[in-house]
Amino acid sequence: MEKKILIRGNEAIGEGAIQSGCRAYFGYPITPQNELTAYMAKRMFEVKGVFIQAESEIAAINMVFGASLTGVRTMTSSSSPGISLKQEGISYMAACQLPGVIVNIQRGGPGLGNIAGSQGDYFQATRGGGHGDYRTIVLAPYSAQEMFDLTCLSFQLADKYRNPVMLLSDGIVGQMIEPMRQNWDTNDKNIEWKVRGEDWILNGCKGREPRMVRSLLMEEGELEKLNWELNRKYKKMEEQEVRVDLWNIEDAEIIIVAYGIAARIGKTVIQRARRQGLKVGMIRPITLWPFPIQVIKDIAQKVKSFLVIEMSLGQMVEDVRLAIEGKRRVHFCGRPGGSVLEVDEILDKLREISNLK
Amino acid sequence: MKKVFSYPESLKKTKFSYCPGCGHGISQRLVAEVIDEFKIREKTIGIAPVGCAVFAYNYWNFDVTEAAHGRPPAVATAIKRVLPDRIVFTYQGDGDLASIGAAEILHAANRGENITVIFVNNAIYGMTGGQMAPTTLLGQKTWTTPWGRKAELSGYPMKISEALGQLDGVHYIERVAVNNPENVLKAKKAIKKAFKNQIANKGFSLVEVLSMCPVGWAVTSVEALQWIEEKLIPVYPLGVIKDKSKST
Amino acid sequence: MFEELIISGYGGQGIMFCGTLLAHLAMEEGLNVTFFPSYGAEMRGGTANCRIVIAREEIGSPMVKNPSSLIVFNKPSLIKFSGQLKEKGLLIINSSLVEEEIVKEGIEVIRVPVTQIAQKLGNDKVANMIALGVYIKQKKIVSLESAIKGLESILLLKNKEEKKNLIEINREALKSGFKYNK
Amino acid sequence: MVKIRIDRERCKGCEFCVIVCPKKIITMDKQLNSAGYYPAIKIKDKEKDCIACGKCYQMCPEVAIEIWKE
Repeated sequence: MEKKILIRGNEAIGEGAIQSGCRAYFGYPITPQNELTAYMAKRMFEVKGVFIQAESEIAAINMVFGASLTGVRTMTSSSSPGISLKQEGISYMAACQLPGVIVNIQRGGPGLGNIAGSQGDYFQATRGGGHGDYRTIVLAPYSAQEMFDLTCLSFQLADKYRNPVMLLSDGIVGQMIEPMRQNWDTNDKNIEWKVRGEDWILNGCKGREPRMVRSLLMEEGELEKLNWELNRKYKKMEEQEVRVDLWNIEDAEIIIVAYGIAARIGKTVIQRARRQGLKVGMIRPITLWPFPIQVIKDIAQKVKSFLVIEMSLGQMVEDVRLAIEGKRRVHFCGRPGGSVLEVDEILDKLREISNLK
Repeated sequence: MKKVFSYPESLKKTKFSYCPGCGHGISQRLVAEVIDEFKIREKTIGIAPVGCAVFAYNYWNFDVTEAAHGRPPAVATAIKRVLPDRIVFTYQGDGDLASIGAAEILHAANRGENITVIFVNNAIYGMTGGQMAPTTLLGQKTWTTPWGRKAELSGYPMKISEALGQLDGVHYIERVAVNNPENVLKAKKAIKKAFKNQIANKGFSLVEVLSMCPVGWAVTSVEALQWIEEKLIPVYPLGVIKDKSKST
Repeated sequence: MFEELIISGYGGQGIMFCGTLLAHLAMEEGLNVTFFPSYGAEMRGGTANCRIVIAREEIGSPMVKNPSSLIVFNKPSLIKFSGQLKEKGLLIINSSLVEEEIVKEGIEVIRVPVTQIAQKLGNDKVANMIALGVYIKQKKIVSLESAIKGLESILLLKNKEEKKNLIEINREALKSGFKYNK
Repeated sequence: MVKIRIDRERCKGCEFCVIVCPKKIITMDKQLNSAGYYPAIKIKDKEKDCIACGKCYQMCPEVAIEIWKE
């Protein structure tokens, strides 16, 4: 068995990035993701990459934009209020089809909120957040191991599609320390290890025609054309990149749908519910976008009802309801503002649901 | 016969989309000429701003990207850090550099990034129809200062080059104008120096170019040349603002 | 085995180190473990605490609400967490700083003057290791030998060679906690 | 001998070249170009006075002027 190390979630992301060949990182301090920025400062120096503590989140994401167009693997990280500021750059990257990884270690909001882990940025992450008709792949790790693994996957997917990828985690998973395997050992068959083409990068036009990277498309129909091109790419992501973790599904009557830290709490709930004779299973979306619509649809045919749990007042629950199209009851249990969902309150809710006719 | 003044290789044959008498065409030609003269066309990456000059990506005959409003120094920083042997420059207007991107330029300068910045100051927002810029003169009428800029309401014309000159990270800043042939030649010399500094790894160099916007100022093209001389230069005096290689 | 532990005290009492060392030892034993610290503004002044889950089965939530064990280094920590302790839970109190006699019915209380013992060893900063020693012995999570081995490897990783005496005193502290008779 | 060439299709009629020419060899055309501007043109028979100082070239915002010299 491969030896594990004990690592903080935030640092696991940093190690995943370094091992994925990320050689340009730009950050700006904000709790609860600061360990990641500090980790990158140290490791980038060791691997002779570029590390800059930018003057703002806006500058940091625009540095990611600049680094990305030279063809280097690049990343930035922040927490909720800082991610709001980064939306400008993310939209520009999506338009220019530039790869890059954006990490959001969510904290309580709205506004400056608090520094506790929360899940209030689901809408922002999965609906784009910035302006325009674009999508980003959103991956939701729920352990230190996945902080590492999904960071590695983020760089793969960003390159594969030349699109920004968001790693959406939260203060609890970010701060939590857990054992982790240090090498990315993936059985994911969907990953193409294809090296991305270089016919789009800017590195000086020696021996070729000059190129431009831009998103201002003023000619009639030009922008629509780009949007359709992007749309085809997003469709392909929806077909190929859905990832989901199923747990105790086989005999389940009630399905909990949860991601990230809520899924961790959900697992404890299920362990205890099963001891009490409640047949509960879990669907844990690993990709929040593309959302596992078909998986949920299929499982809906075999179960009585659903309970979505989130550390928010209900955001992903809307996607679950859309997927189920009214065919099953979808209940919700959530807490906003960085307060932690209690196992007991969810158990109570489960009992209440199982007693419903 | 020998061509003595000819179209630079670093400029595509595309027609400019700028208004008649606009100074951007002159500034962008000067940049292209300097790049030709240093033979760095194939290793140059230019960054166009938001504003009229965004279309520079259509005109320059080398790799060009466009940055979000005010962010060219951040984009340039990253490109130069990742590719330190390439020549990286930003071309920014007064709104882009001195207003929305004030933080980015200040910090790129303070870090002493080894990049070149061409800062075109025409004291107005051209592309959006002629609103007040940070560099708009007191009393100057614009779309958003219909009775002239008042200090009590909108502060003073921003001397950002002087402000940047205070930073230790800055190697060279000079203010030039393109309102007569002599000034154009001086402008070219300054731009050349700013690129030469980068080639010699000397650090952050910025050239502020006072430039005509006849449409934004509501004057004729020829009057715009005079306007620079009579109105703009007294507030923004020409000359070297900082040069580390001279002070040591 | 399903152990949920809260360790709490002042910032600077070595709470986080105590917790991460325990997590490390559990990992080396092949157990699942999670460690969740209080972080941010709370790190200065107030209480520093961490929540640790150690289990053979997969660990869901790392957010311990009702711990099966509690180690408190100061009085505010006792007030804050003792009410949450599970029935028949284990409570280790730093009796050098906490005088309370009766805490709660139906729990096992071990009072250890860890600060005084640490002072006798020559450095009150190692009070955390004494308490950890008491806890590990009580819960039989690892042997004393493995604990010392783990401690040394972590301290070496953090401090390199120059702080050999630091390793020495921490080792002694862990031992004296292990051998403490209530 | 000096030869100047003004690209009448690039010209937008700003008149900068006219006012900076020390030999006054450029004027504005009475005919519009295809873009709808009155472009600068050389005054007939005046080209021989050109000293290739390049001032018109330096001031032209459209880079519409090129100059040859023997």
